[in-house]
Amino acid sequence: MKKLINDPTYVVEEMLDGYVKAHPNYIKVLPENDRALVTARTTREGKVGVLIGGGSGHEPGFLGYVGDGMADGVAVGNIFASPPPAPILEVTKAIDKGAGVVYLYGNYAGDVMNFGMAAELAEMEGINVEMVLGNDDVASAPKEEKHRRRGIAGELFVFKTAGAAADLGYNLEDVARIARKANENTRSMGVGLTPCSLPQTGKPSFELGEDEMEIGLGHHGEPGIRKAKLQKADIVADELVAAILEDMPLNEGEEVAVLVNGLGSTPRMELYIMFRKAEQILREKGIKIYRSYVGDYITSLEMGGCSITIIKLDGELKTMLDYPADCPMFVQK
Amino acid sequence: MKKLINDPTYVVEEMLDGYVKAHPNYIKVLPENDRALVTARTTREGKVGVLIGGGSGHEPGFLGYVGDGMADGVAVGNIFASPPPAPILEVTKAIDKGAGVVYLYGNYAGDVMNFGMAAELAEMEGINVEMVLGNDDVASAPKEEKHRRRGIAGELFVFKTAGAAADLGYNLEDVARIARKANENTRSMGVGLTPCSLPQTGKPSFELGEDEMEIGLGHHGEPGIRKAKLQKADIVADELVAAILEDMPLNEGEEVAVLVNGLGSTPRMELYIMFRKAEQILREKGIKIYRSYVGDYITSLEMGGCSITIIKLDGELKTMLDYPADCPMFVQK
Amino acid sequence: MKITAAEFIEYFKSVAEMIEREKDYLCELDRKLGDGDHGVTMSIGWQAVNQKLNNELADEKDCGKISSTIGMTFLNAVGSSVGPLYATGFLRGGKAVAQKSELTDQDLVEFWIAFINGVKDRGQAKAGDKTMIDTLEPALIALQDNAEASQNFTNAFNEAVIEAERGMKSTIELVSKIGRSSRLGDRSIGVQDPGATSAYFILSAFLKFVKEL
Amino acid sequence: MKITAAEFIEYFKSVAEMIEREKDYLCELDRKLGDGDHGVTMSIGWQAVNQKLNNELADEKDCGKISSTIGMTFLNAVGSSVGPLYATGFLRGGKAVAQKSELTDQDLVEFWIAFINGVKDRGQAKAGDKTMIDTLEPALIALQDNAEASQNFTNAFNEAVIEAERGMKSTIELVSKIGRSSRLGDRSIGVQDPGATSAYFILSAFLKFVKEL
Ligand SMILES: Nc1ncnc2c1ncn2[C@@H]1O[C@H](COP(=O)(O)OP(=O)(O)O)[C@@H](O)[C@H]1O
Ligand SMILES: Nc1ncnc2c1ncn2[C@@H]1O[C@H](COP(=O)(O)OP(=O)(O)O)[C@@H](O)[C@H]1O
Ligand SMILES: [Mg+2]
Ligand SMILES: [Mg+2]
Ligand SMILES: [Mg+2]
Ligand SMILES: [Mg+2]
Repeated sequence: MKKLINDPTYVVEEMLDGYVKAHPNYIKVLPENDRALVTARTTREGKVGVLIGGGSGHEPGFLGYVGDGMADGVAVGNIFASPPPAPILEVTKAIDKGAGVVYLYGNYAGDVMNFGMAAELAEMEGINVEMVLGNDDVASAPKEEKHRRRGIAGELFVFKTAGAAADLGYNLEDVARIARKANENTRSMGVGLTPCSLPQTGKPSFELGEDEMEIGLGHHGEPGIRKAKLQKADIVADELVAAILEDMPLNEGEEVAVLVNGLGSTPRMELYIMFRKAEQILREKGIKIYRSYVGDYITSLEMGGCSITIIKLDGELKTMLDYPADCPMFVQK
Repeated sequence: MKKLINDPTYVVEEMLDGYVKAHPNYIKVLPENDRALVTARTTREGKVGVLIGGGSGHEPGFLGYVGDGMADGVAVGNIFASPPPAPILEVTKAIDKGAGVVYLYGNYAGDVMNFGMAAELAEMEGINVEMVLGNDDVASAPKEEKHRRRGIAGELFVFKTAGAAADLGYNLEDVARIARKANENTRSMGVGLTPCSLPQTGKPSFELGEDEMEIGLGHHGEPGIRKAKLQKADIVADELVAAILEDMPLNEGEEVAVLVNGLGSTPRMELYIMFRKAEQILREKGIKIYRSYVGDYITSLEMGGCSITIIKLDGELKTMLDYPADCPMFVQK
Repeated sequence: MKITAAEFIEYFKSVAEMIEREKDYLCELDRKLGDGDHGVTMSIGWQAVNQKLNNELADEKDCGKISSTIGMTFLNAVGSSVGPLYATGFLRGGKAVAQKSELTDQDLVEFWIAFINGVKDRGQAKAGDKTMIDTLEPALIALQDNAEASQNFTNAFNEAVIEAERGMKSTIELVSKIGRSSRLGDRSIGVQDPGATSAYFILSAFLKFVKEL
Repeated sequence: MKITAAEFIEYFKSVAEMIEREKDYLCELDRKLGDGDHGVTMSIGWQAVNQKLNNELADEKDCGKISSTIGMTFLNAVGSSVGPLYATGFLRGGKAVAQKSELTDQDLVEFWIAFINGVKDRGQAKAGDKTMIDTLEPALIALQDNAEASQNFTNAFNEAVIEAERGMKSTIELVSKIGRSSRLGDRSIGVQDPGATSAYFILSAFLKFVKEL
């Protein structure tokens, strides 16, 4: 596949270089580690630090979400690979303002090990760390094994709510509690239409027939639960929403936020057509959409397809979702 | 090409339906015409109305830019086709607050005719209309025939500056003057890597070899100035920036804003790699980047590739660029 | 010859059919020169027109009203470049045959002359610019020249369509000077202009229609 | 047998070479089961290691230091799942041969046992889960069993590699229980685990290396 890059070996370095040069009053690289980026703004003493991270290739996830009301720092891995403990630790030290740091990341073997190691090292340096793993993807394990599910686009809601809580002055325990509550009330499911390819291999991440889709696809191109003939958007949206609602039943009158997330090469037009159906289903059930997000929030390079995420809201989560944010790739008034 | 749609005939209708349902406190459809959308917020009496519009398929352009500090309304055409006069006229009537309306659109034969007809009709109804055509694409005609150039991603700067001026209470003449100044100081050039396809035909909008790129491609897939072997990002960025600077020479110490705009399926990673080189070239020439925008701002469905836009700034344009904006697809603090 | 309003309507339906058949071909031409949507645009427009013909216009007796309604319907359905061009053509054509429930040879000549002049006025393109004008302008001249000479509309229109075809084909070798494709420069040579092609379909469908009456 | 620090370094360089050759194959396996990057990740990691071996470690005499530096270099270059796993392996292996400039048969046995136990501790996977442990665990057992019996490291390691290969191949028929591919369920059957495969390359490269000494 064609890419506008230089040497595949240095894509992450060059992206980071461009990124910090494009947004110098938002973000900077720590001198200690070139994969450790923190907000360029001064954060309050006593504020809980919010650390996010994961593999590259998911932009705006994760580096795009460092800024006011969101994360204070990000550890950046290679494409689709967890960052090692070193940049996580450096970010931790830089953003700890005496109140501890919460790590927000997706439930992947690599991330669990690397963030876990970093947390141990941080604790050894006297920094309190709480870890909250996103595992919103209903397609990735049955309900009884929810702890094995991977985190996909729903992590946005975890970042958003925890970021707001930290900015509002909540303590570490409460920021972590809110992040966990957000995660526990969030479900996602995706569909893949076309693969992406790693710059280093140029090979498609999966194979699908010209008329096929992959239901439940992971956002690194991991196979989903089944291949099927590509259906009309309404039918696909129906299947995704049904799987979510089966996993997390919602009652009439309950309020949610909906995220239709593009995986990279799916036009907004198609995302809004998907949203349209999701809204219709929820409306018919008497469920109220409190806020909507439609766009590319956590991508997989140039993968085609999307995911639908629903988060069930209470008053506290609504406050956190409404809170303003100002990041290079995400601004909310 | 695979698309998450229902019936190709109704993609625009369904997108609009999803769009207004996703963002009801931002935007609404006028009862008079289902392709006429205006801000859901009340605008001040005496404020100049800012009307944008053009074909669909460029999302976030153009409907994504209706909101505080940007446009008050948008007329939505079929995919890659100018809207007819009727929705333009309805939007004009709805957003005129007694101070007239400025039409901002790209320099395409269809838009010129349709917006022109609408303006005539509006004037007949006693509404003052000013028209400002975007024609930033240096690849689309030589310097001597600048009036024939088409408008591409640089239109964002025209919307942004005119939207701010209108919000700041400038009169019609001044809003139009600022929009024209923005356009006159803006140059863009694009490169295409992979085609998009219209939902109705499913056929690729152009053909390119597996190792080819199209330099100077238009953002509807119109052929550019030449096909060439795909080069490294640095070389491509160099060519685009060189063409811009040849057309609009910049002196050491001058200030600009830079926009690296993805055409639809180009990952942010690649856009930032392109930005990185553009920044380097400008820095070496002593030109200061005052603001940067990197992302999908005006797309061509799922086309692969990007464009680089540079706008030369003075104090007034800086004020307008810095002014906050709050739209469904574009928020700036 | 005389054409009734009902027949006039039938003709326009035959255009809608023809465009539907040629949609892909028109897109194919536009992909090479422009943004690839010409067939889609024409189809959307003529399908909307067809809809109107089968409903609101089904029993319309005023040929002028039929033509002007077609113009506005087409315009509102497509916008685009061709919307204003054809809308202006049909509005002017409609004015030329206002309130007539039957069209004589003379009316038909006036209809088509007004139609073509309307398109020309709106687009300001000249023959040789590689647009639909390269089809329409020769047809206009032939029609004007032959209408009086031959005293027979069908013969005159036959000449017009022969000239239109020649004009359409001439666009293959032309460098585009106007519209989207004009930015192509020499790369526009070798492809027939899509708008010139669909304009030819509209004229030739009328010839076929009158011959079969 | 005795292996000098310089020879130890040569071995690791040979792993880097081997991984570079097998990179595409490893990605191919991971595309079917996971996210398709295993070859790339191993390559990035081992290229970084190779760099270290050629520079900072070029004259290093402490085999323990060599191994632990490799572990940290690999980890910092890749993160990922394999980063912590192999880093822990090499750190533990390094501890087992700390400050030794030459490695005896006994040292080598201890090195590999500590290495494999380190990986196991970090990942908590069990044989049968369809991971690199399916390669490493049988090798560990064979090495422990044969090291004393045969009194000859090469023979014992030969047995270990035979068992490792058997273990690697057994992953073809396994349903994945851990890591990215575990969400595939039965769809994971039929493909050899990429991590099990690269782990086999690391062991077999060592066998080749000691045989050629
Ligand atoms: N000013 C003009 N006068 C006459 N015809 C024109 C003019 N501009 C464009 N055209 C015609 O329009 C055709 C393109 O139509 P279409 O593809 O539907 O519109 P768009 O260019 O807006 O996509 C061209 O092939 C050309 O024949
Ligand atoms: N807990 C674990 N213990 C041992 N090996 C594991 C574990 N988790 C994953 N692996 C191994 O890691 C391999 C995948 O490595 P790699 O593709 O580099 O990482 P990632 O899954 O992060 O993309 C799997 O094939 C498996 O052998
Ligand atoms: Mg990975
Ligand atoms: Mg068009
Ligand atoms: Mg066209
Ligand atoms: Mg992998």
